[in-house]
Amino acid sequence: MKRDVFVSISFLMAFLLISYAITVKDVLGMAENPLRPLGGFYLRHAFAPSNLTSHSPEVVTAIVWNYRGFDTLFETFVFFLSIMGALSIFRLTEEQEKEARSLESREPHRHMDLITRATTKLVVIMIVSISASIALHGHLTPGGGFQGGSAMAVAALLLFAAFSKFTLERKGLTLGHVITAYAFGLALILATAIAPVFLYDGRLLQINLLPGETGLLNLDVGEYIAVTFGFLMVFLVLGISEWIFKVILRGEIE
Amino acid sequence: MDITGAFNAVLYFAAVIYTFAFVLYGVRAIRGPTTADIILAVDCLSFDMAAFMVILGIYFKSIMLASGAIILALWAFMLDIYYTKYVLYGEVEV
Amino acid sequence: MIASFFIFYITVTLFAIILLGIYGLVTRSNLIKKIIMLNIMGDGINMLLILIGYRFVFPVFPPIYEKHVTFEEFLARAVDPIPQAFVLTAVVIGMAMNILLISYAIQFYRLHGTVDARDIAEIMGGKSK
Amino acid sequence: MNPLKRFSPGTFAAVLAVYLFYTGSVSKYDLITGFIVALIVSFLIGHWLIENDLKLLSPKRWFYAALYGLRYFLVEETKTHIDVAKRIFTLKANPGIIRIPLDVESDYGKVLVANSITNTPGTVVIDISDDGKWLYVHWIDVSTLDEEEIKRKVIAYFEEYAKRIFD
Amino acid sequence: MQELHLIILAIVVSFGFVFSYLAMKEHDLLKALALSSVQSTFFALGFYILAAPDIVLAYLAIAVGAYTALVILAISKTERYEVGE
Repeated sequence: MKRDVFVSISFLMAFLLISYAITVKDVLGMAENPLRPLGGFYLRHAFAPSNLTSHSPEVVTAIVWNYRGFDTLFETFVFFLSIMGALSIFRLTEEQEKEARSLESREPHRHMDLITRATTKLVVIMIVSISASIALHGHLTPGGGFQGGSAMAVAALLLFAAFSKFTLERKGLTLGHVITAYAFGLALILATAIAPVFLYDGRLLQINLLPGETGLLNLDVGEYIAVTFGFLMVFLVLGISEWIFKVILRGEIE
Repeated sequence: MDITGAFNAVLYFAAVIYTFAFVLYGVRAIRGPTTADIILAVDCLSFDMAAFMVILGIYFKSIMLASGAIILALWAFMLDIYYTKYVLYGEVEV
Repeated sequence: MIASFFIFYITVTLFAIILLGIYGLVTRSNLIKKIIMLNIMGDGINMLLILIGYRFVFPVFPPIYEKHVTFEEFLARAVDPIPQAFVLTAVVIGMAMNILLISYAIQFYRLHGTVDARDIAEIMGGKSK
Repeated sequence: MNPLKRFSPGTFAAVLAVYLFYTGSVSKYDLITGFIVALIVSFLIGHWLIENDLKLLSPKRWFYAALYGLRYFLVEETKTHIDVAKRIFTLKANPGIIRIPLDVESDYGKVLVANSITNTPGTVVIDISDDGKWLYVHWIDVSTLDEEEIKRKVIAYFEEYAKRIFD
Repeated sequence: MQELHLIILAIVVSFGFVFSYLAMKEHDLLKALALSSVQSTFFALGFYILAAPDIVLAYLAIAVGAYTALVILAISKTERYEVGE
C-alpha cells in the first residue's frame, strides 16, 4: 500500500515536471516547428535529378533502405533472431514431434461455419493482392516490405482461424516449407546487399549502383517474403494445442 | 450557390456526425457489460474510422492517405473472427 | 495562440499516456497485462516522435513526392521523414519483441502453471511482497 | 494435382482488378507486376476460390446479379427500414428465433442469402447448420410459425435470385 | 484550417488516454485487449492526421491485426482473468 502511494506520487511529480518543461520552457521546440536540416537534406536529395539520388519519390523508403540501409539490414536480423528465439523456446525433440503428430491426428478440426468460411475466402484474396500491391509499390507510394509482409501475415492468420490449421497443413503449408520460403526471402535481401561489391566494385549495400530502382524493389520483395513467413512460422508453432504440449512436457518435468 | 462551399459544408457536417458517432461507440465500449458488447463497439468504431479517413482524404485532396481506410476495414474483420473463435472453442487456432 | 494551446495539450497528454504505460507496467502483476501496457507506452512514444517531425502549415504533405506539385512547394510543405523512418523500425522491432515476450510467457505457464509476477518470484526463490 | 488444372481465370481477373484498384494507376510497371502476382496467386489457390469458371462467362447471371442489386437496395431496404422505424415509435415488437430451410446449393448463394437477411434491419442470421440446409434467424416480429409464411416474409425473393445467379 | 488538424488530433489523443486508462484498470484481459485495440485504432487515425501514411499501413497491420491475434492466442493458452491485489 505504502509502495503504491510512493509510486503514484513520483509519477505525479514526473508528470508535473514534464508539463512544466513542455509548456513553459518549450524543450521540444514544438511552438514553431521548422524543418530540421537533416530532414531537409533527405527531402531534397531523395528524388533529385543529379547525384546523391536514390531514385525514389518515397522518401521514407529511401531513408529506410538506402540512406540508413545498414540499420534496416540489422533490424531484419533482429526480427530473425526474435523469431528463432520463439521457435527455440517451443522446440521439440524428434520423438516428441512424432508424439505430437500422433496426438494431433486425434484432434477435431475446429473450422468455423459455412458463411464465415466463404466470406474469408473472398477477403483473403483481397488481402493477398492488396499486400502485394503495398510491397511492390514500396518505392512509389506509401508502403514497403514491412507493411506488405505484416498485411500478408494477417491474411494467413485469417485462414488459420476460419479454416483449421490441419486443412492448411494438408494443402502443403507445413513448417518445413515455410522455413524454406523464409530462407529464400533472407537470401534475396543478402544477395541484393552483396551484389554491388561483385558487379560494380562498390561497397556493401550501395544499391544505387544497380540499374534504376532494382535495388529498392529487390529489398522490398525480400523483406515482404521474410516478414510474411516469419510471422507465419511463429503462428504455426503456436497453433499446436495446449493439451498436447502438456502431455509431452509432463515427461520432461517429472 | 457556390458548389465548392456547399461540398465543404457537407464534409464538415459528415465529420461532425462521425465524431459524435465515435463518442456514442466509445460510451458503449466503456460501459458494455459483456465482452461481446465491447468487441461489437470496437468493430463498428473501426468501420466508422475507415469512413472518417476517406472523408478526411477528400478534404485534404490527397488520395495517398485513403489507402489506410481499406486496410482498417479488413483488419476489423479479423479481430471479430479471432474473438468469435475464442468464445466458441476456447482455443484459437487448430 | 489557440494553436499553441492545442499543441501543448497534445504533447502533455501523450506524456501522460507514456507515464500511464510505465505505471501499469510497474504495478500490474499479470505478465500478459504487462505486455499490453508496454505496447501502450510504445504507442505513446511513437506518436510523440512523429509529432516532433510534424510541420504546422496548412496543406501539409506526407514525405512522398508527387508529380503535380513543384519541388519548392514540396520542400516547403512536406513533413520531416526521419522520425517516420525511425518509428517504422520501432514498430517492427516492437512486434518482434512482443513475439519473444509472449512465447516466454506461454512457455512459463506450461512449465509452472502461472503468469503472475508475484508467484513467479516465489517459484524462483525470491520473496514476494 | 496438375498445376494447369489449378489455374483459374476468374481468380486471375479478380486479383488483377483488386491490385490495380488499390494501386490507383495503370502504368506499364503496374500491369507487369500485377500480372505476375495474379498469375502466382491463381496458380496456387485458384481452384479453391472459384470452382467453375464457366459460370462467370454467362451474361444471364450478371444480368440477374445487377437486377438483384437494384431491387434489393432500392425496394427491400426502404421497405424494411420504414417498418423498423415504425416499430421503434410504436414499441410493437415480438422478437424470437426461427428456423428457415434453404434450397440454394452453392456456398456463395447461401452466403448471399444470409448476408442479405442480416443487412436488412429487423432480421439477423445467428447460425447456419453444419450441412447448410437450415438458417437460424432472429426476427423482430414473429407473427407466424408457419414455415411457408416465414419463408415468404423473411427471405422474400432473395433465394430465387441466389439460385439464378450462383446455381 | 491548421486548427482543424490539431482539434482532431486532440480528440484522438484524449480518447487514447481514456481507453488506455480503462485498459489498465480492467481485470478481464480480453476486455483490456479490446479496449487497447480501440486505443490503437484512434492512434492510427492520429498517425494519419500527422501525414505518415507509411506508419499507418505498418501500424494498422501490426497493432490492430497481428498483435491482437497474438495476445488473444496467449490469453487462450494461459489465463483469462488477472488475479487482483
